[in-house]
Amino acid sequence: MKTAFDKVSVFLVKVLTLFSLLLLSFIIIFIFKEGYTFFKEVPILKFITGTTWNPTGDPKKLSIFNIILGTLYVSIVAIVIALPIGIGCALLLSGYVKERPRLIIRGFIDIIAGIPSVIFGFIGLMVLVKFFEKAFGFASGESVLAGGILLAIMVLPYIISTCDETMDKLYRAYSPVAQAMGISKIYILRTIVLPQSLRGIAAAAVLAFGRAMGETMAVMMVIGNAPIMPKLLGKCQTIPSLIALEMGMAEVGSLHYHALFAAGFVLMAILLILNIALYYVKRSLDR
Amino acid sequence: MNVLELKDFRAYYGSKRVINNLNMAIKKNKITAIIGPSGCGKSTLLMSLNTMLEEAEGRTEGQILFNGKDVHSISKEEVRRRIGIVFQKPTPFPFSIYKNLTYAPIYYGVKDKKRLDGIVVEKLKISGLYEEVKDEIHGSALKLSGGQQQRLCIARALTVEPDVLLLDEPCSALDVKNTANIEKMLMNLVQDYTIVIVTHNLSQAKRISDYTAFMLDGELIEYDETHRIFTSPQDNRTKEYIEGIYG
Amino acid sequence: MNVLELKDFRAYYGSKRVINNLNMAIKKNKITAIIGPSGCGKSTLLMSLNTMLEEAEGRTEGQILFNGKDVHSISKEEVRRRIGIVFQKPTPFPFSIYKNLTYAPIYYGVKDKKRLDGIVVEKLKISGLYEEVKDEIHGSALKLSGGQQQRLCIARALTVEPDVLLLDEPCSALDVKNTANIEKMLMNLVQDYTIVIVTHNLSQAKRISDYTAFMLDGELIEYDETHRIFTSPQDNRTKEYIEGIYG
Amino acid sequence: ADVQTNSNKENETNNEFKAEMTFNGSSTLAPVITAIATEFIEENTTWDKVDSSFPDKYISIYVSAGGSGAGVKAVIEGTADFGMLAREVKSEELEKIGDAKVYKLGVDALTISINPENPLAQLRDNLTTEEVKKIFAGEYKYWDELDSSLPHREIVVVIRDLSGGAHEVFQKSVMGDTQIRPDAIQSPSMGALVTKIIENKDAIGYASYGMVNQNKGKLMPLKVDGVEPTEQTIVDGSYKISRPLIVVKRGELTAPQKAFMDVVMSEKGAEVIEEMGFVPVK
Amino acid sequence: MMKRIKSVMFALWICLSFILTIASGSFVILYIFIKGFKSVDLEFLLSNPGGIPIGTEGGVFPAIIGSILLMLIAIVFASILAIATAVYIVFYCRSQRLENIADAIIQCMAGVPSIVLGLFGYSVMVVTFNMGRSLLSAGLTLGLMIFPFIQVRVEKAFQEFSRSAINASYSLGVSKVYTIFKLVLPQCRRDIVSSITLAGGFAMGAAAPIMLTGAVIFAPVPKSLSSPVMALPLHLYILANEGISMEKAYATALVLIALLIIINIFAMTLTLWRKEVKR
Ligand SMILES: Nc1ncnc2c1ncn2[C@@H]1O[C@H](COP(=O)(O)OP(=O)(O)OP(=O)(O)O)[C@@H](O)[C@H]1O
Ligand SMILES: Nc1ncnc2c1ncn2[C@@H]1O[C@H](COP(=O)(O)OP(=O)(O)OP(=O)(O)O)[C@@H](O)[C@H]1O
Ligand SMILES: [Mg+2]
Ligand SMILES: [Mg+2]
Ligand SMILES: O=P([O-])([O-])[O-]
Repeated sequence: MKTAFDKVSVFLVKVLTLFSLLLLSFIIIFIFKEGYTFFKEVPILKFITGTTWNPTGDPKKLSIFNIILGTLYVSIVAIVIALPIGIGCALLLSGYVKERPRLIIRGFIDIIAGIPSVIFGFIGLMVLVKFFEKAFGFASGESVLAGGILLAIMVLPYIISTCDETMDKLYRAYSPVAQAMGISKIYILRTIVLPQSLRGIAAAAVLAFGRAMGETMAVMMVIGNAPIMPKLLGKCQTIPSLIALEMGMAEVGSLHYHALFAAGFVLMAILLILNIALYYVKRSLDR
Repeated sequence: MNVLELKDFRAYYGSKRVINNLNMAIKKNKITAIIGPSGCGKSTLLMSLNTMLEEAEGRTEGQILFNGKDVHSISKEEVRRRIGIVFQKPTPFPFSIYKNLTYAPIYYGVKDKKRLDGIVVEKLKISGLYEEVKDEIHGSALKLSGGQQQRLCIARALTVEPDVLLLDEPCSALDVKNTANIEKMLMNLVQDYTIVIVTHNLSQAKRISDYTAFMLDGELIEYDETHRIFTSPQDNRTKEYIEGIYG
Repeated sequence: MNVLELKDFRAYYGSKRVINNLNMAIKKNKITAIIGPSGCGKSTLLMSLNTMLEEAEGRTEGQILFNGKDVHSISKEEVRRRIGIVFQKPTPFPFSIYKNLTYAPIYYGVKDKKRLDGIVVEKLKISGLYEEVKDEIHGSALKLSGGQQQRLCIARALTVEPDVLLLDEPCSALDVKNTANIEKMLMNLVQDYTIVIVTHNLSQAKRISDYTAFMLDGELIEYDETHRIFTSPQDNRTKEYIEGIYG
Repeated sequence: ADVQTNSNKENETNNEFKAEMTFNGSSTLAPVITAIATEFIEENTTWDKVDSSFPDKYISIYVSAGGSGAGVKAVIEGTADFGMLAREVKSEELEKIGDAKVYKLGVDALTISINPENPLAQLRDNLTTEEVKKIFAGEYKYWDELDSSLPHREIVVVIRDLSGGAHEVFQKSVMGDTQIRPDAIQSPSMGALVTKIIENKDAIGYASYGMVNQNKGKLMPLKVDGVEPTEQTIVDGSYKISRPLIVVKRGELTAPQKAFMDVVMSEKGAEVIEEMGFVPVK
Repeated sequence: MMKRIKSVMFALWICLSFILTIASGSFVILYIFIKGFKSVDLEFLLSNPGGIPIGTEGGVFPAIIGSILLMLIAIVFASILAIATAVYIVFYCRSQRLENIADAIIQCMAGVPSIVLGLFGYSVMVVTFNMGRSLLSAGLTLGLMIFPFIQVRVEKAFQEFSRSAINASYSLGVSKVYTIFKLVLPQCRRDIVSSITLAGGFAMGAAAPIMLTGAVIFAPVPKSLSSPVMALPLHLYILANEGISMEKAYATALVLIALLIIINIFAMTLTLWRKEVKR
């Protein structure tokens, strides 16, 4: 007994799905295509290995090696800071916090995850950058480290949620048997839960890394935006902040405009490679 | 001799009482079976005996004596080490067979490689697993069959040299052959250990246990030597249950 | 009279055949029990009968005749309406009892509040639940006990007025009392419905069924009146199974 | 090419009254236009109050900032009616716009500003073009390289990002072919640049003259080659690093646009420009 | 002994991590609350920004409304598409291959940085489709940004929905559509609503995608979909970054954070409630 309503609904669902998937594909292809146009003029190798970015000079110099490094550097600093903290926090949550308070803490962590990037940038600008200048006597507080710390706070919630999911399952599965042998929680967490959650941790790291690399506003406000070889205490530039700063002036269709898309495309490619790497890492861990 | 003794024992989840005023003594080097319909509190009772109920957010009142001492006067770890428990679902750790069996000994400070090897071989032999797995002792324990996993879990529980072994429906997920294996193993073990087994397979209780306790709705209805429970139960409810609809 | 007939029937999951060349006819207004060891294909057979196997990603070959007509010539919805099925694990919808029972009737166009109420009361009475739940008919069905939930599921299956009722181990998660309730209910229902029940409780099959089919490894070994299967099985494998290790 | 079919061309053809207009571009000029616009809207609310021949539609004037480069771009791409620039319009830009109308509202200068607490402030109030060039090019990395009596502290150079008009003006009038050191801090707006100088004792940057006036005492503008940036020197051109404040538009003004631009170009507009610290055109 | 030391170090590590997490999160929130608290009053919430340069005086009313409108457009657009896609993939898609492709596309989309989406929104919607910088362009761009977020979560909710209840429904002879509408959707409603709200908060806080597609320095409360709008995150960015008024910047940040916390708590109570019911 198929009613007209049934048929219309099924039709709508199909049409909307088709539309969504086409739209998304279109966006991805569009970014690829706009970047590709650029690579026809400037070889991709030159684009990613050259160090000078000067789109208004004559001749224009459009290479983003330093900027790619800057993007990776800031994100790596963020992960290096956030990962151990995130893992530790997730371990504590799965082993020591009961269901109800846990929901509340996770809610709080969700709230941190939801704080907009501009607010982080604002705090970074008002607190972190100034703190670096005052406390350490840096010439200027804008730095890879400032961006890294800020991003670390921003990606921490993602790391905790992802790790906690895996760790909680492991803890629930194995703690009764282990505790029944008189073994302490700490020991269970250390010898079973932590080593067995490697896959979850890897996934969390990649997810967080992706978030960090794509972050725009917060980073832009605290890294100084100088397209130079990044140093931990020096300024740098990242791809998203480059795009945000310059997309306003790059005329649609100009080389500069295509170069910005190309930069975005490079960012996506890095992410893609990371995810593929993660897939293989997970698979090899499965064996 | 009584290894475990329950006095006026009650158990709760939150404010819900699931075991009510239970008195019972468990004899050394005997197999005691606990039977009763689903939800009557068998698992709860078992978990109370080695204080694991706390971890399941439960709470107890009354006394549990272990070799005459209140279990709460002994450290939790000590109680749990000396009273092992094996659950219905086999849960080997996601390690190798070897590491499963050395996990607890290492925790308790055994470092000598030879001694560890010795423990592994001994416990595998006791559980009748040795011949079956001796070539893949360093292979993942998760690759074993359900029955082998369950025997491994029993072997693992024995690595800490407990006095008492509690088993909660250890065979309910296993087939006939594996069940027979485990029953054989338990009957061997009882020379050195005291065994308490929860089962809903009455013929199993009949086959292997020395004493049987019948519980209903959180109360101990009858507790006696197995053959008496099965041949001449004193309480009508026991009789009904044993002749019960289930064959 | 034969309500359902299987001819040269085979069932597959992917490329794995789990039922092999099965021929069998199910009699109207009788209870037919299907027994056999775990994994022999009982559930698969049952699900094939009302085309639910497709939803479990299975596939069938050969013929299934329902009142003489090939089930594939009838629409899937129609077949499923006329051949109801109840699974092992009670699955009430997470609604109130009332909504559970009106869910399907509303779909089939019953709008009248009075008629809906009538259906609810009638089916609850048939399933012997009415007295137990009449005061909380608008309370969540999830709050019922396992046995009540299972009876509710049977009642729900009856709300679409099927001809045949398939039951897959309906009592295996229930205690004695609930099992007895359901058995009583089935024996009443058989006056109006044809019932096929999968069970691993042999005494249950003996108690309530008119015919019994014994399956092994995807094949129908023996199929006959129940008392003959249990007193004088023709096939040695049937005999072994019935006398089997489990009491 | 499709891009060129901009909104006001359509406007002219279908002749419908457009109650909205959009400005985009220079972050220096944006606050000025915003101030004039809000006042204009507050005074009139609806267009019929501006001119009785107009319909009584609500006045909407939207301003967004992204730098002078963005202003030109928006006009070329037709995403804004007006582009705001704090630099000259380049000839190739004029070409791309086609029928361009340029309105000059005032003049701004880029002052070479430092933090008043910088020891340099006590030492001298003048830098030569050559020194400025060396500082911005990174030849001088520490203050004591400029003058040995200054402390050995890093010079923090703050510049505008590439889309800012200031960037191009400074490059052209001071740096010439020399590149600015690539590790200079790029601020996304003039406000951010000035804030950085106010907050960092070692910072130096080309702060807008208007901004210096808005933040009197918090910044110290230096003389360049002995010329102090004042209204006088900026207007007569003796202070070299100056730039025009411009609004560009493609094609003729529509009637409401003209009405608004009249106010911008009027005495009242000039007052706002002056209030923001810039030098209005007389 | 070693065991003890290791255990203590381990305990120290996890406790410290936990404290750092809670402390850093609380710091961000408390800092904004303390700094912004005294400047937020009814007048700030309900009046237009003013002063020269704009924002030094007055309030953020148009930005609040603008942000809420942007969020609404984004969630309406994204959730209709996302739910339909999730329904299709879970209940109708028969080919594993198609499912994998859809999955890959959505994953890929989730990885597109929001600023690149802004770039896309600008060149396609604003320029090519001539939609102008407007509420609609910006809202749709935000919608694209949160689509994967909603889709993934809703799909997970569907996938986790009891298969046996669905089969029980099918076995009553009831159609798929009826099953979805009467059984699955009502039961997943809380999950769906909570992921939509969270996504909404996400959209509301994003500045990068709207910088080019529709947000402006000043605009009154928008009168149509084609008007440009003010938005809280961008307003905050301008106030803070251009050093216009730190006091107002803190106040704006406070308003934004408060709105988001309200949204989050709403979503959280829904999930908590659901957990309760499930028991
Ligand atoms: N964690 C828990 N929280 C609340 N109530 C519980 C919990 N675990 C069990 N119960 C309740 O306590 C009672 C006894 O449960 P228990 O698991 O001990 O029964 P059982 O005899 O082992 O049953 P089965 O044979 O099904 O395993 C039951 O009514 C059950 O619903
Ligand atoms: N979805 C599935 N995919 C693949 N194989 C399956 C699937 N379901 C069942 N099987 C296999 O088909 C065979 C028959 O299974 P079925 O569930 O019909 O057995 P059964 O007789 O009902 O067993 P039980 O008594 O345990 O319920 C088994 O070997 C089982 O492993
Ligand atoms: Mg139990
Ligand atoms: Mg089955
Ligand atoms: O005023 P600008 O933003 O173009 O420097």
